[in-house]
Amino acid sequence: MSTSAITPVPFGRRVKRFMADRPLVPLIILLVILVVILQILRPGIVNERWIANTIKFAIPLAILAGCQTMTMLTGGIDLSVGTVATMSAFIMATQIVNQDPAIAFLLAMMPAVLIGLVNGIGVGVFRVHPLIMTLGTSLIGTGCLQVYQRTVIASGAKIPDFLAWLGTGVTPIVGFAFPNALLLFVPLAALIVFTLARTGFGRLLYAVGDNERATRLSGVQYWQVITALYVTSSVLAGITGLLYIGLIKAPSLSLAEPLVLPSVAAAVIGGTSIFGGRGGYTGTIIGALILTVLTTLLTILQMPEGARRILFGLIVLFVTAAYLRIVEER
Amino acid sequence: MTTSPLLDATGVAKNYGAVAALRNASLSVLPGEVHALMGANGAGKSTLVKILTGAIQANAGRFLIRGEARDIRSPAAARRAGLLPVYQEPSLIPDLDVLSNLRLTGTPVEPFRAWVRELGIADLDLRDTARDIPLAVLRVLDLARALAVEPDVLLLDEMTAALPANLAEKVLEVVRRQGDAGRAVIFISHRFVEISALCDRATVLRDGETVGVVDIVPGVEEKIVELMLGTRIVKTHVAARGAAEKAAPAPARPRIAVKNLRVGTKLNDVSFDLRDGEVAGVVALEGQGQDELFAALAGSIRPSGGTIEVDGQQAKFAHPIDAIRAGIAYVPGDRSEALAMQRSVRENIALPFSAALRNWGPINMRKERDTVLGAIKRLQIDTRAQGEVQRLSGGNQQKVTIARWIAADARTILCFDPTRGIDVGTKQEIYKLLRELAGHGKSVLFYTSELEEVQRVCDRVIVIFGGRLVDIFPVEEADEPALMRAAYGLPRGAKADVGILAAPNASEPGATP
Amino acid sequence: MSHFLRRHGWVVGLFALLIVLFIATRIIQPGYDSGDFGSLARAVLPYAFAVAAQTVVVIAGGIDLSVAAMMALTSVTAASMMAGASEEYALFVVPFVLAMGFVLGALNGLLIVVTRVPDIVVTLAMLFVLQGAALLVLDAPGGGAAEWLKALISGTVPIPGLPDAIDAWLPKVLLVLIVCVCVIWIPLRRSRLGLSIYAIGSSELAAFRSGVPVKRTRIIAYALSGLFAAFGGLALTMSTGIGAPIPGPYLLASVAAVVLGGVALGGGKGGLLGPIVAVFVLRLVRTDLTLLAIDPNVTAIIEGLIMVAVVMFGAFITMRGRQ
Amino acid sequence: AAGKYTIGISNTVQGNGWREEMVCAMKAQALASGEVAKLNIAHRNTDAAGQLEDIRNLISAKVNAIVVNPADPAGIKAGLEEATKAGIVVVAVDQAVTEPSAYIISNNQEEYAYLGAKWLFQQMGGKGEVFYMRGAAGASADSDRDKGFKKALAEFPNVKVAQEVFTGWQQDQAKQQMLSFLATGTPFNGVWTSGIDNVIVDALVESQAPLVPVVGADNAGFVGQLSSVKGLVGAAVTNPGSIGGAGVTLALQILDGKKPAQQTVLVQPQLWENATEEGKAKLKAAADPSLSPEWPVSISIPDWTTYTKDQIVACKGPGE
Ligand SMILES: Nc1ncnc2c1ncn2[C@@H]1O[C@H](COP(=O)(O)OP(=O)(O)OP(=O)(O)O)[C@@H](O)[C@H]1O
Ligand SMILES: Nc1ncnc2c1ncn2[C@@H]1O[C@H](COP(=O)(O)OP(=O)(O)OP(=O)(O)O)[C@@H](O)[C@H]1O
Ligand SMILES: [Mg+2]
Ligand SMILES: [Mg+2]
Repeated sequence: MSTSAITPVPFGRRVKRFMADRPLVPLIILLVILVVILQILRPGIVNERWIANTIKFAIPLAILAGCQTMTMLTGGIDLSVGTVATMSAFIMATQIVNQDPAIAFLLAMMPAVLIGLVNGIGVGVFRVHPLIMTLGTSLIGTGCLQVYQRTVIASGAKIPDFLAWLGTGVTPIVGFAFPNALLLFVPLAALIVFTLARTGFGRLLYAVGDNERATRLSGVQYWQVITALYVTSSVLAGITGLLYIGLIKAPSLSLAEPLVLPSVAAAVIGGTSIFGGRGGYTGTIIGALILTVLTTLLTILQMPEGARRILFGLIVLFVTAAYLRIVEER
Repeated sequence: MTTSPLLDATGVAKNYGAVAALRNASLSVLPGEVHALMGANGAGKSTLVKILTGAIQANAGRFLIRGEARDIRSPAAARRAGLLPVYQEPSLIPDLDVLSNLRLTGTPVEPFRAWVRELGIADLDLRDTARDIPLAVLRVLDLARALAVEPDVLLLDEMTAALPANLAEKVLEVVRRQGDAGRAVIFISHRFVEISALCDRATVLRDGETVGVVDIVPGVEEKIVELMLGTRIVKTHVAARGAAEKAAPAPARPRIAVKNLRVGTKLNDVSFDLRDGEVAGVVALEGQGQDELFAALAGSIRPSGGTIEVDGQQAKFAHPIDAIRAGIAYVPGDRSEALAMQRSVRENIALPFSAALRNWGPINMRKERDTVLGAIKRLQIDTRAQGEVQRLSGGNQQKVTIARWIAADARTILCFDPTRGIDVGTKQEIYKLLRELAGHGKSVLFYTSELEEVQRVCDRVIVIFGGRLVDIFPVEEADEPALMRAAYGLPRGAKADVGILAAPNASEPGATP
Repeated sequence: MSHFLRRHGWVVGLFALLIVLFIATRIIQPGYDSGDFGSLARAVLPYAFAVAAQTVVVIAGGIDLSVAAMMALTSVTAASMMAGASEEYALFVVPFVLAMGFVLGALNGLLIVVTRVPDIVVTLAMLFVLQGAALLVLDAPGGGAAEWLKALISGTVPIPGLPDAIDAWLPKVLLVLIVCVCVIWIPLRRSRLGLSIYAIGSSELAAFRSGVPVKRTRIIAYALSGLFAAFGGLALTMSTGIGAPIPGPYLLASVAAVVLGGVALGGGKGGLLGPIVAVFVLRLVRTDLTLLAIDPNVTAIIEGLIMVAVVMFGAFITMRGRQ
Repeated sequence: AAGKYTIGISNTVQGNGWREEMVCAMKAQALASGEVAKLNIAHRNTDAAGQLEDIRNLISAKVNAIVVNPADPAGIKAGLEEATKAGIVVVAVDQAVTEPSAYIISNNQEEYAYLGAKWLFQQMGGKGEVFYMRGAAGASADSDRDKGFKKALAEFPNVKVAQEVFTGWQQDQAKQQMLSFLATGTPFNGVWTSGIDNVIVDALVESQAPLVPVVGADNAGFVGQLSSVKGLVGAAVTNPGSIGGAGVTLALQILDGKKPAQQTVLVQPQLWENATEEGKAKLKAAADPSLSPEWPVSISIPDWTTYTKDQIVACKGPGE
């Protein structure tokens, strides 16, 4: 069986195998190619300001895609993240008007924890399919938010300065404008990557997604893992909401909804299996960057809206398929 | 022999990435013969069967069916060519009832019914959903479904491995008659008794290569084992218990005391003790309640009556975690039930460490590696395919499921048929390991479908029939006929004819036409 | 009998729920009569086709996120072809649009089989593609529909010999639904192809080993889904007389009704009757909430609660059954 | 006085500031009129087929009048016809419907776009490049506005469209599109938005881009910016959500036997700009920082609505 090492391997195969062992490489190459295309179409567009903007918009998407990555590892999905983020953002913006910031923050995170808990119990204890469970809670959440909106019409809304600073601000370091959102994102991403790779909880996510019965026989209590997972996912979504309201600066009742499907797409492009047990967060981050750059690219191409959507769909499909091909080589 | 082969495969090769499952395998089967395909775990037997029946494609190889070159591209094509398999795993569609399963494969119903009856299952409702049917019965249905279309070549991959003795015996009878009727059977089994009772010739595989074709004559076993294992040393008598071990004084109170245990209608009023430092064997025919007994002790299901005492304390298990906390670990017979197949060997072995809420934090990687490596070494797991457990062979997968509990240092291990479908070499290792565990003061409850193993490994035998405890006796009194009689619910001492397995050497090898 | 109940218990329960809801409706609004039932049936039509489309692929072990977009595309295609055209021309448009749905559905399946990308991702990508295509066909709601098509779903079926009072409870639209669904579903259910669809949903490996052409079956399942979605698109055009390029809420509704209808999301289990009854239940709940003049925002909460509660209840029942 | 009528309301866009104000205006007006016993509101996100369902449910509920913001002018014809047959008064607000028996009271969308675009092109000196930020592709209000925009464009041959995008009437998408556009460095002299306006000003300010003239709607946030952001020249075109209240008034008038002369009543938009002192004064009067930034500030329509600001903000109908 060791003979394969002796026979010379053709160069093409070697490249493929190299990429298969480092699945991030092809993703990064794709990202670079997209940026180059952008630069060719609009010379000069790739400048400091553009990079900062792209990062700013990719971060909320990347965090939500992190929620999808973690839930997808267990074979689930969290479609309530859009609603949760919107709720946190809206509650923050309306409560800050006449509340202490700390209390407003706690109030804003409350629905996140609650929805996460309900999702977790529904999926973990009652074994409701995550797709249905999270769709249901997002419907309920949206309804509650609308009822809540009635009660605050009179008092108006305000974006806390701190969130605006975090969402839109940049800090020049050695001549380059770093978006402040990175202050939040870098530690968060590091934490997620570490959790998945080096903690018991991360191990359990992979194992539960792979074979739930086996984990049960090993003493794992499924409902605990799932509940902790969906609460984590919801809390992350809530934090994203706060960041996003700082970026958009306009509270609306559907603020983060448009991010939901792209967040699933980003996780999938990043190589996480929707069936569970396989994937990681680094790929997801690059997936989010790819989608953000792609959106810019399609905006710049002067095409009818219909053609743009067709192109978006085809590219997502093509990228996922190509990536699967490369990684399967292993 | 002048007859031309019914099926002739030569130079078959199959690679899974860097792993060569088959390198240069060949197989030639004559009409009317029952042909054994033998080899250690991972030798490539299942792979060859899958290739011959179109379930996977070979990378190389030449296939002749009745002298004609054929390319078998799909299971449907194999079926048309008269090749029908019964795979190692059941292949009825779980959510369809039996009747629909028959319609799906175009199997005639009446012959199927007749075969099912012949194979010893009297009360099958064709409208039962496959998912609700016990594993052993499913295997028999798979066989009956294959028989019903009267294939030219029947390929049985460890058909008898998951079967209780009564069903296995029926299967063997039927298979032998197939040979007599001029059809061919390719028969995979790790049980020499069956091979010598049934087969005419054997093809032996080692590391994906055919290393010999032998006629089955009395005394050929040694030769086959030699071929199978190459230079590996076998048949060291590990199982014999040392005298010192035996002399150890019995502890004051049992490790586990089961009293009047009842589970639904399947298990009734069962009481026995399990002591530290002993291996207790459970002997039962298929479906006599042993599954429920193990599941209840492992905390997988809740008993409906009776008590389980651990170290003198009454225990209530609501979840496997409770049993694990009490030091009781369960190794299921079905490996796919115990392993996260896409994860690494290391993660699978370390899985119980992360289970408890307080161990969800950062992992001490060095400590984990040392523990895992220790267990791997102790069980001599072949970890060339480290990355994903699903790439290990069946035997090595089984070792991983046991290694997990060695690493976690469980005090009591419940082993449910751990040697199912495992080659002789590995089996020996497992026997040795169980004895060693007992030697270190651990206790083992051991169910096996092979009676011979009971004598080799156990100190005491617990016999269950119809959900009730029949007898408990020391291993010294447990010769095979005695066990067999007890397993059929007959009182000790009574005489009864229990079929060919009781006296395997009495039957002649099937005659070639 | 117990066999029947065990297998169809869920559907029977749903029927019972539907009857309870009808009684509740009569109590809330004593004037609720046959005409109102006709309205209900007309509201059900596009949902029923959407849910049929979803059911076929879910049984085959997949999911189709492009159902609503497919309905939008087929609807605008039909509407833009029929705009200003003669009544007879519609006779050609209808089969054309159905064929289009079938082919595009098959394309969904083909992409899943060829690219080996998970179905949920392929159909998500196709959702964007089909939406885009719909916008290229009509960039704003518009087009038209033949009068005979619109008439097909209004009024009742006069059955000779039956008193008018009973006739009135047989809206034409219900007949259209039953005919369209039965013509496809019943022969399918009885054929080997139908069995194969259940088989690949239940266990792909076992199906393959049983000689089922897995890939071909999957493609056909998606093609049938496309066909039902095209019926749904036509239903939209029939009831509104126009085509709208922005997809309606049929995707979520179809998934919810599939689950309520007792079809396991894992595949291999369930039938078409359950989900269609579930659609009636969900629509009737909506009607009742409107009749009760409940705050619209509370309505959203109640709909979500029903969905979650019923599914949890179902899960609870199965858990109890297993023990 | 306890009212005597039950009025049904059907709306198909939920969670959008403008539509929320419209529904609140309907409730407030129903309450203020004193003639309405009960409102029956079907207010959710759906399409023409869903609205047909809602309308039919309202018919089943035996309401006296239905006030509807149509998802599509032609798509709900069958339902409206059935309603009229059942003796129910039908009033369409905001957009027209093709059903001849229905009354229509609406903002003039074509005029809305024409007015704002014309002012913008004049501000640009009749030449240059405009960034054209439309609404949702496929929505009928969007295509009506497109007509008005194109009409104005035809009058200024030297004005070119630098880029045309669909914001989907979504704040975040619009902001990202603006930022991407700014990053390309394409020169432009004005921005026309279909009502997603305050985030655009934010984007311009944040990226320190030159503040070109911006046209938006009379949303509270944008109106505030027109007075507070230094150097910003812009105009808000009114597109009152309170048209909903006017619809209720019209329905009540018809129920009381006072039919209007025509089937269609158009409410003409106004333009408030901050380029002249006169305009600034108007803006100041209109500005209302207490409102949600997405709500239009023109919360009432003279002659048509009688409720107070507190009533519309409270958003309570009769019996609540
Ligand atoms: N899908 C797969 N991917 C990678 N390797 C595989 C795969 N299937 C089998 N193998 C490898 O091919 C070899 C032969 O496996 P096979 O299952 O044919 O063995 P076997 O002789 O049937 O063993 P056993 O007696 O344990 O059933 C093993 O080394 C196994 O690890
Ligand atoms: N991460 C790990 N890596 C390797 N071995 C481990 C790990 N965690 C536990 N073990 C070993 O598994 C056995 C039982 O583990 P168990 O989880 O019961 O211990 P524990 O409760 O974590 O102990 P403590 O909390 O005191 O460290 C012990 O022998 C322990 O050393
Ligand atoms: Mg095998
Ligand atoms: Mg094997």
